[in-house]
Amino acid sequence: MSIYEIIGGILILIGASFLFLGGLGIYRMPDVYNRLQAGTKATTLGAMSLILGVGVVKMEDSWTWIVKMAIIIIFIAISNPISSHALARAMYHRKRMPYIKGDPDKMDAYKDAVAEQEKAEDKKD
Amino acid sequence: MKKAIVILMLAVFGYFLAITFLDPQFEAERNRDGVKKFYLDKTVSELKTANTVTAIVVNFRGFDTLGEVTVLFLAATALGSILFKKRHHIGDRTVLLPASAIVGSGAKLIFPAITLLGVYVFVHGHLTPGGGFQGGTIIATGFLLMLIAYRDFSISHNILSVIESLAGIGFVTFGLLGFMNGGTFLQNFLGTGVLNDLLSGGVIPIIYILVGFKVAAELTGLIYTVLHEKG
Amino acid sequence: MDIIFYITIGLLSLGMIFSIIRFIKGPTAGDRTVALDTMTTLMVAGLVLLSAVFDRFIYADVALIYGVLGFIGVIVIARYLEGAL
Amino acid sequence: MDTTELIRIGVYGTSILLILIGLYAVLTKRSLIKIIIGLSIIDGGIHLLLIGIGYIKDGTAPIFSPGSENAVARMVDPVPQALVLTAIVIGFGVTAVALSLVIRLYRHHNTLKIDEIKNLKW
Amino acid sequence: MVGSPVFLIAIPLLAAFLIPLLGMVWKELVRIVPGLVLAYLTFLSATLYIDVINSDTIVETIAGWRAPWGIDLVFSPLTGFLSTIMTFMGFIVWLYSYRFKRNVEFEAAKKYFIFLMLLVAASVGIVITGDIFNQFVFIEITGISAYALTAFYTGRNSAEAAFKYLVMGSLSASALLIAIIIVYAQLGTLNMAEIAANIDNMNVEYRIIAMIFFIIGIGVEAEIFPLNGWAPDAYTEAPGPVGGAFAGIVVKAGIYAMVRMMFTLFNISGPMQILIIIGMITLIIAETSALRQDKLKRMLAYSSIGQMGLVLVAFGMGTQAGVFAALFLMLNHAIIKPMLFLSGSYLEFNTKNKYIKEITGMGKKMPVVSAIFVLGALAISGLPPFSGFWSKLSVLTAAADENMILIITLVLIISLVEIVYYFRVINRLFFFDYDLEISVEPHKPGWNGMVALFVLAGIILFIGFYPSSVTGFLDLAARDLMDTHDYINNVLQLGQSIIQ
Amino acid sequence: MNYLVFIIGFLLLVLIGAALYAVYQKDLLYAVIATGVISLALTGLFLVLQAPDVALTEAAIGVALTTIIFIITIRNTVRYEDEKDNVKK
Repeated sequence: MSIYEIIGGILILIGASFLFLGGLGIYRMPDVYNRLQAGTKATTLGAMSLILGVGVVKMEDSWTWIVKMAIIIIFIAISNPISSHALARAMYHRKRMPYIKGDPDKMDAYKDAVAEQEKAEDKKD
Repeated sequence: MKKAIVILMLAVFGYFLAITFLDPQFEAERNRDGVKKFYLDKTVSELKTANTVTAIVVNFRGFDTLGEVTVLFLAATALGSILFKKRHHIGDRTVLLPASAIVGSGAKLIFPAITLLGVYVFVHGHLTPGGGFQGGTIIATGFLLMLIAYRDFSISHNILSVIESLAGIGFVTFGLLGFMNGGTFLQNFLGTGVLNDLLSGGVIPIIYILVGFKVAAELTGLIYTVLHEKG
Repeated sequence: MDIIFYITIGLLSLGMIFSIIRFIKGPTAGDRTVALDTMTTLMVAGLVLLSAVFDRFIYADVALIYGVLGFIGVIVIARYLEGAL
Repeated sequence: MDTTELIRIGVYGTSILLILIGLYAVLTKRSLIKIIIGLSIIDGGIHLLLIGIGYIKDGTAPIFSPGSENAVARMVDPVPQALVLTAIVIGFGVTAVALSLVIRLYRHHNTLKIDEIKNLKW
Repeated sequence: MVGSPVFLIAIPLLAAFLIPLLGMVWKELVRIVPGLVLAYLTFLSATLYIDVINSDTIVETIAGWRAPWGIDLVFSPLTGFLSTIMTFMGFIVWLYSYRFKRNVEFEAAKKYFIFLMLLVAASVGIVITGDIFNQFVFIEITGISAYALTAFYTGRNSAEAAFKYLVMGSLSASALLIAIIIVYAQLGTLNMAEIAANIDNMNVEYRIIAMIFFIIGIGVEAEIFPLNGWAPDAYTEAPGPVGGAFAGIVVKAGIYAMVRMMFTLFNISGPMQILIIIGMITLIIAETSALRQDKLKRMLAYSSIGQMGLVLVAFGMGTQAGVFAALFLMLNHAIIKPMLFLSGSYLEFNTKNKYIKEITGMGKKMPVVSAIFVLGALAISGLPPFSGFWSKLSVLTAAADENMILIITLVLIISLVEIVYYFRVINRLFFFDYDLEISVEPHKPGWNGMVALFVLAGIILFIGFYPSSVTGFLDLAARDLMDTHDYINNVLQLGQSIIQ
Repeated sequence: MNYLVFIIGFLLLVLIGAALYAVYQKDLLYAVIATGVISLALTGLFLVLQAPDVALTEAAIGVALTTIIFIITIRNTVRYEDEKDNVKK
């Protein structure tokens, strides 16, 4: 096992765990803003790390891999924040209220409120 | 009642499909080679095109591609015809609120990159996956991004239709040139170069580039038409 | 090296499953779009990983294009939800 | 049952299921957009079926990039791929025309329900 | 040789791409160029056809790869015959709609003529191609131009008809694609001649399933029974000349594709009975529906479907005489039905709801057009001495040769039904009292429309009086269709390979 | 058992699930997003089945363009399958 494979492997594993955490966060977080945090920030880092790792692993054979991986990373670095921003802004303009931390009872109230709001909002479309 | 009939029909249909495709016989009796081997050999030895799929799409079955380009052309024209209104004015899109500065500058930043990517995809169509259709689609999607981000971004329909026409004429002309030079339509009449060079494959990259321009213009026009349609 | 690929594929699949659950559960359009966005990023990573697994450099093009176009799709949905398309 | 067999049955079975699901949507759904979604699901199923036909054990893509010139025996069938390429583009053209027809029907009838658009007998 | 069969496809496509540019130079060009192209195609097709009859089938390869590998175009006595009729009818339809009232606007005219030209070109493509996937592509081109033409007028319910057509069309295209997949998976080729040569290597079970999917796939274009629901609506809602183009051009291509598939591709004992059964069901249902229609174009549409059923029955006899009769019917139908549509379109031009009762008394206001309509009606119901009589007679003789009493009775009854519903219209035209309430002002036909109608009427009368002038061609075409072996030889063995 | 079977199986399940969801969802917007998910799974499948050309086409046309055109159509018409959920503008 060469040094490239070790470094690359570690990067890939880090990336994979961040991507997994992003997916988990999407599932676990209480409201849409929090989900956005998990779903875009964590996965952006994860994807970048994983892709870099793949490039590093393949660097042993040729340099073309790392160049293309760098291009993909740059694209992800530009595009993911923009899309998450656009989504957050869309949610904000739809007057989706964020969930305020508190005791579990409020969670249900929040869910009800969101459902109510969603019903009212969607009618307008 | 109606659903029961439909499900019965689907069951019959699915049964036919299943006894065809899921039968081990289907795999055992088939003629694996057919035309495949010939294509793989000739692509390397004569056309010098790295991507066999491109060679098939543009050269061996180039007539299909001509038809395919025509389908897109027709679809774009049909869209214009179907959504045609008596007083034909391309009004303002009713953009209720402009896109934020982040989306705007991001679009500005990424738009040239997307265009470049599209150009890369169709220029390298004979070497890597992709080609005219994919590259054209990518460029058109880039234009869509600009249209969404900027409310006053507009594309001249005339320029699009000129590009589209010229590219289409170029495609057919190359086919006819093949007819004049080699005796059959769409025949390759240029030197084929060395495998995996950018300048290899004879007319294949040229035709794919023309297809790329044509598809990009068509799809951009199509998106533009639909986007400015207010129901 | 293979073991790393296995673990990674497993983690990516799990992440994908969670996004899909979120996609199905909703409850609002925004949540679903976030799930789609996450799925797009996961898929880009997965495609890159697959190109490494198959050891074909040219497959990475698919990931690149998928990333770019998926992002535009998400922006279109976001603008629609904003009511500004 | 070896791996290739498993992949083959899975891919074919799923494609058939997709075709059936799409057909079900086209035949029973009452919303015009749902019908078009059904059509595109059918298209997806058929494309998958076509790619599945070309797949072979341990195959690799039919692209002679540097380093894989000698893999001819392992290359999958390029013809179905070319056909699918054509079919995808054609399918997109049809979908675009269909959606423009939907927009026009909505303009006239102010509804997407097929039951209410019946100036002609369906 | 004046050109090659490939020009039949390439030139219209070139012109279609060129027309938007020409429109910027001079607006009238968008109307003239398609006509020139269609005239050229007619000329080219006719010249090639004469060549083919005198010498041998032309097999044109594309991209320098001969038959099993590349796509090839087969211009044989049969396909040449059909493509000549189609291009000629395309030209006539162009002539008729050259100054059609609603087409005067530039943008609309541009699109209309592009669609029309591509409709003709793609239908010719369906006929002359020798590759099943290429045929699929041409079917899709035909389909999309047909959807666009159906939805051409924004004022009517045309979008609804077009949507219906589109859903059926794309479902059937999917079925066609599945059939192509089965065939390709089993035989590893897409070339028709190669398939026909190797069809015995294919399991009979898969052959039958592939054939069923093929029939579903082509059935929409060919208007066979369960798949023709789109036809009456599309014919009614489309512009008048387009109805004629559908009946005269598109359906012919569909029927051709079907019989080529049945006769050449799938060599199963029994497909002919399938054709007869499908044809009879189509015939009976369509003709009885035509009897109940109260709109002129709808009635014509059902009549057209019925005629196609009759054509299938004749093909299904599977004998030389039967095929001959079927081709004769196709020729007659290709000329008469567009004529009925074109003249009928003038008759009902100013009516509000296009009902038959609204054209009462038109015989006195528009005597020439009405006379041409009556000529067409008499000819298509098979009354002597018009051309339709000879084709029905040949069907009857072909059936008599095979002792098919059922078919003979059916054809006679159907002819009676046709006479009944056409006389209903003729009665309205000439013998009903002029009623101020429902009667409308006539539309003054342009010179171009009248020329088109007179040419068609002349052909009908000519064939009616000298049927022997076409029987030679039909005989050759029928022999060409029957001889599978010859087709395979022609396509696959070009002699020397032209691969470098 | 190798990883290919796992990946293909997973993507096939996603495919069927998304197709069923797209058919049964009443909200057309979600159904359209589900077709985007179908395209996503198809892209992955095409790549695994060694058809990068097709995967690229599906990514370009299926994921982006088709979804976008569907959404624009929904923008121009209505969002819900059931009429009663749509409030007239």
